[in-house]
Amino acid sequence: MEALRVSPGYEKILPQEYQDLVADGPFGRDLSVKDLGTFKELIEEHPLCAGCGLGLSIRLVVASLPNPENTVIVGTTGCNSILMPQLAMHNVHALFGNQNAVASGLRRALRLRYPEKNKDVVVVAGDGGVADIGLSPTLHSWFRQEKFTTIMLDNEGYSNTGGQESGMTRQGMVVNMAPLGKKFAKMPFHEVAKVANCAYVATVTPARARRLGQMVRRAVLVAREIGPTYVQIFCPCNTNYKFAPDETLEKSKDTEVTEYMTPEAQALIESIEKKPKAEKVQS
Amino acid sequence: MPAQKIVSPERIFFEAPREKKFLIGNEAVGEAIKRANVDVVVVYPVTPQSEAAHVLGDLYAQGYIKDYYRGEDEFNVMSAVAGAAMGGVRVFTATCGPGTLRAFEMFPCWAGERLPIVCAFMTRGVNAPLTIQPDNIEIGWLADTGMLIFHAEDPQEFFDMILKAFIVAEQPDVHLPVGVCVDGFFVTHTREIVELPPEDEALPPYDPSVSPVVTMDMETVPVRHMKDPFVMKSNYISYNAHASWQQEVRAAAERSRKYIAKYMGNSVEVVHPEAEVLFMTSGTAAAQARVAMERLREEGIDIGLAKIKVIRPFPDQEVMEAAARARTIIVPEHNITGWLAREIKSRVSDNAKIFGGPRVFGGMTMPPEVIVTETKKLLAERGGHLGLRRPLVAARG
Amino acid sequence: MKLDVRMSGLGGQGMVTAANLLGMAAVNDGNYGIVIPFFGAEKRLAPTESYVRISSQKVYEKGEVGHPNAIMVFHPEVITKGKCYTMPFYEGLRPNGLLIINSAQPLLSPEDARTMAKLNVTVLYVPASEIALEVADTELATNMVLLGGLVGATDVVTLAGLEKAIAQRFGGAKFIASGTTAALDDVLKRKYSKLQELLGKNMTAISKAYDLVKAMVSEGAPIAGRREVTCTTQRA
Amino acid sequence: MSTLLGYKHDYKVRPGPETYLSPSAAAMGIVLPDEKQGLIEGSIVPEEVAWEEIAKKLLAAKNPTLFPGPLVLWAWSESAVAKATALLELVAEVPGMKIIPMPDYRPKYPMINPAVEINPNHPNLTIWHNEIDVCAFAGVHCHFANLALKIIRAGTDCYTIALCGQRGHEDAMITLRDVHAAEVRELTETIRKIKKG
Repeated sequence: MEALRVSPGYEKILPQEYQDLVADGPFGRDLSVKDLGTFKELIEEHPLCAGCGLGLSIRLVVASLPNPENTVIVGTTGCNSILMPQLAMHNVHALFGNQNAVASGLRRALRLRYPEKNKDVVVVAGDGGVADIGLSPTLHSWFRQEKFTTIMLDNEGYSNTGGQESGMTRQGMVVNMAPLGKKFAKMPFHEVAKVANCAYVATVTPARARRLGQMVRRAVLVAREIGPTYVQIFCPCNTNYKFAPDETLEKSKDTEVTEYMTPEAQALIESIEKKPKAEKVQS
Repeated sequence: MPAQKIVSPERIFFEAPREKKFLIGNEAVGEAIKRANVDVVVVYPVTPQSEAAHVLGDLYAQGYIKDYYRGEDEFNVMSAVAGAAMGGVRVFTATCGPGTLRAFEMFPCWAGERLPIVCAFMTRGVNAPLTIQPDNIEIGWLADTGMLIFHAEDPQEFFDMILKAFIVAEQPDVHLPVGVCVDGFFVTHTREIVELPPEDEALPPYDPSVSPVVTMDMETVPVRHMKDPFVMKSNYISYNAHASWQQEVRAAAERSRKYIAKYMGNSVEVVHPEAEVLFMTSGTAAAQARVAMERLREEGIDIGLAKIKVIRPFPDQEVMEAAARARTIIVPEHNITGWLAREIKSRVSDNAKIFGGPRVFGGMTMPPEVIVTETKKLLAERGGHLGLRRPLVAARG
Repeated sequence: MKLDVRMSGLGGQGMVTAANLLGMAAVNDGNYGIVIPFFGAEKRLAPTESYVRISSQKVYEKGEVGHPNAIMVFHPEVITKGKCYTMPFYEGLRPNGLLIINSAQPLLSPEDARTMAKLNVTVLYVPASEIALEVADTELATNMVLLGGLVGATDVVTLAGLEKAIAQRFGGAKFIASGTTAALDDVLKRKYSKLQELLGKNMTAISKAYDLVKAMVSEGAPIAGRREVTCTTQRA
Repeated sequence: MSTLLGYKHDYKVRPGPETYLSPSAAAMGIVLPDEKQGLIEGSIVPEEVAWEEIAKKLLAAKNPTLFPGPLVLWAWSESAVAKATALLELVAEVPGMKIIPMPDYRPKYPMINPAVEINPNHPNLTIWHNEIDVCAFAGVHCHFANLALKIIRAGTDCYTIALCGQRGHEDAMITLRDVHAAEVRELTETIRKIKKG
């Protein structure tokens, strides 16, 4: 990877963390969740709350990308965006809610400039960003069949602004701005994704780390070849839902792990996964 | 599409032979983009910009534009072209009025992200009540977004400014978005002679490698990069970083002056600079004021015209110089807020001599007769203490 | 030379197309033209106007023509039912100007006729829709007939310039028209199997009215100043 | 744009600490040099004059430091490597000159180690910590170089030099433009000459 080769004579001048990234980073190595602990990760330090399920989820997502050296992340406002500056990949924060529109333009630009490379674009955004304020661009990017993956970090509310109700909050929950309990049901967003013609839709939790990794990888590969894909990761907010940091994983099990794919996506996944790893195309 | 050869901007702007066509402003947009080597266009239809949006689609079908789609709304259109620009390609879009307002959050974002996006604004009034008619109130709002803002008088100038906007925008020391504005309908739907360079010649492509910021492609160093990083930790250092960032965006606009002068000439066009009364205006109000000026001069009134072509960066020096010679300055405008009069008054120290008006808006035409009448009324009132060199023909009985 | 024209009619009658042709003809003649359509969301059969300014000097003025030298009325209801954007339809008409009306017989009210007389305006009735049906087999050519009448009365453009404009407008080159105009273009193009036929019919319609009006002008006498002139076809 | 209430003309780009929030030099009327020119404290000079002044400043410094940015730290192109190599030759020619890298532009969390790196959002921390009196920027994307140069001028007394590959930086006290490997070597040659006297 040319962008991470040190100019001769500058190797020792670089701070240790960059030397580590060069020597032990994941670029071009086809690593996954099971390899965590054996390489320099693309996200380590971050300023999120102790026990944050969202921080853990992003760590797992980034470790699962099939092609991190050619992947650009698009985020949006929310807790995740506080973490993103620490990410050792190109990542975009434009505004709140416009991530799928930004990703549409970015994906098309990268395809024009690098037609020979598999430049992946992956949206990583919170539930408010994806399903509330960003609903229109999310759905329209799916209807337009934009070839990128949307990952929702579903912590069931607006955590960054202080724990308000979102469309993904469960009915009856008493949170800020839902003082009498949320009055309508949690949005069935993974069902919406299917209706909006996503080629691959999964719901998962960081408590199932390897399954999460497999789903993210599948979603990115299907998006590259076929069409939009969606992964919804349930990662409740211990700060706003007031449980202890060490309870996050237990609480995040409170969701169903589901996987849906179109026959075309299924055929693609099968064809990729039956190949031995060494044969996988790396750019 | 004909095979196009890449030529220098100077060749297209100044040297190539030009052929006369009879075009509406919206067609002139297409003719500019045809020669602009644009990669991606995302656009949403809105009267009076829609024909331009159609033409852009046709250019995509013909191969002049590499990728194109109809966005879901203006906020997301402006977001999509931002994404494409971050990916290192040349983009173009257009909107107006309600679309401008719906998209507004993105304009300071473009400037802060240092994206050299060119956007045409075919200005129109805003609701309520509903209007689709010409009114350029939105230019005043756009002026403080950090974008460069040009204001064209007719389809010819619209064509030239759009092409030149790309080259000014993409200078490494500028690298800012440019809004090329016209008064909707009066330019977009008015058919006039437009002189065009050959259609088989195009501008050089955008080169993202000289960008002053990082292109988001995982090819540009450093790979450890967020566009744009949060500088919002609660401490003085973060605030200072944000403040400095804003200053740098404005500094980039200052640097554009050199390139605007090089490619567009003076930012203020002055006719009869020695005149003691001056119309100082922009856009189609300048066209109407030209006609009014001729009629008033026929009646013996010593009046000239200063047309301001560039609203950002505001041509302070040129405006001050033009204003210094005049004893009365009249600023006709196509909006109710009088943003141009405000700009001029804030630059000229003896600004009691500046009169904002006449103003029309909401779709109303500004007939030269109205400018003539209002000018005569004003001069008749002021005549006594103006020290005019000769008596004015007063309209008031 | 300078002529400001206002065309009033009902949406779909081709006021904007006529205005474009007139402006293009002026440019073809080496003069300057500026064409302004009526800016509205109005649809077919709604009152519509278009405007043309022609001059031997560059034209700067934008916006609707408030003080025309010539008004062309495409539909009798513009006058009889007040289906007009400008009220009354002759508002702003300059003294010694020209008023061309698509009608076989006079239809100005006595009051309007007196106003026109006071302004020394020539009122010219041309049965444009009838002529269009007769020579082009479609009322869609009404605008061409009225253009022919205007040119016959004023010589503001040449017939050669106009013929070239028609070829430019309908000859297959890309021309940006509103959705409704484009739809009517398609109707016209379907009507004639060959483009040449469409161009020919349009030109015939123009020439017919041009000749009629010219014939009304006695040798050497200017038409301006005549009060009311009714042009009739032989059939009428 | 500025917290300074002075007139625009006669503004000089000089070492600070300048004020609470420094103006950008461009806002104060300073314009960038044209080809073959440099800028010294806001005034346009032939580039040879700027080379000589840079050489003198570096040689007279107690603690001269090069701040190489991502565009030279990383071997992303042949010209990047060439400029990076030439910069090392320049550093070798200036007695006591150090190199502190700017590997990227993100605000550092949770804290920066100012001994080993510099960051455009808070470059003053590295200047203060290392008591740098003269610094030279090279290979930093122009937007971030300008941020850093202005913040340094606002809050430190460090003398700033920009060896820019593009159009230069009016927020530096001395700037060159179009600086690639060959131009760095010209500068190094000037340093050698001045050392010889």
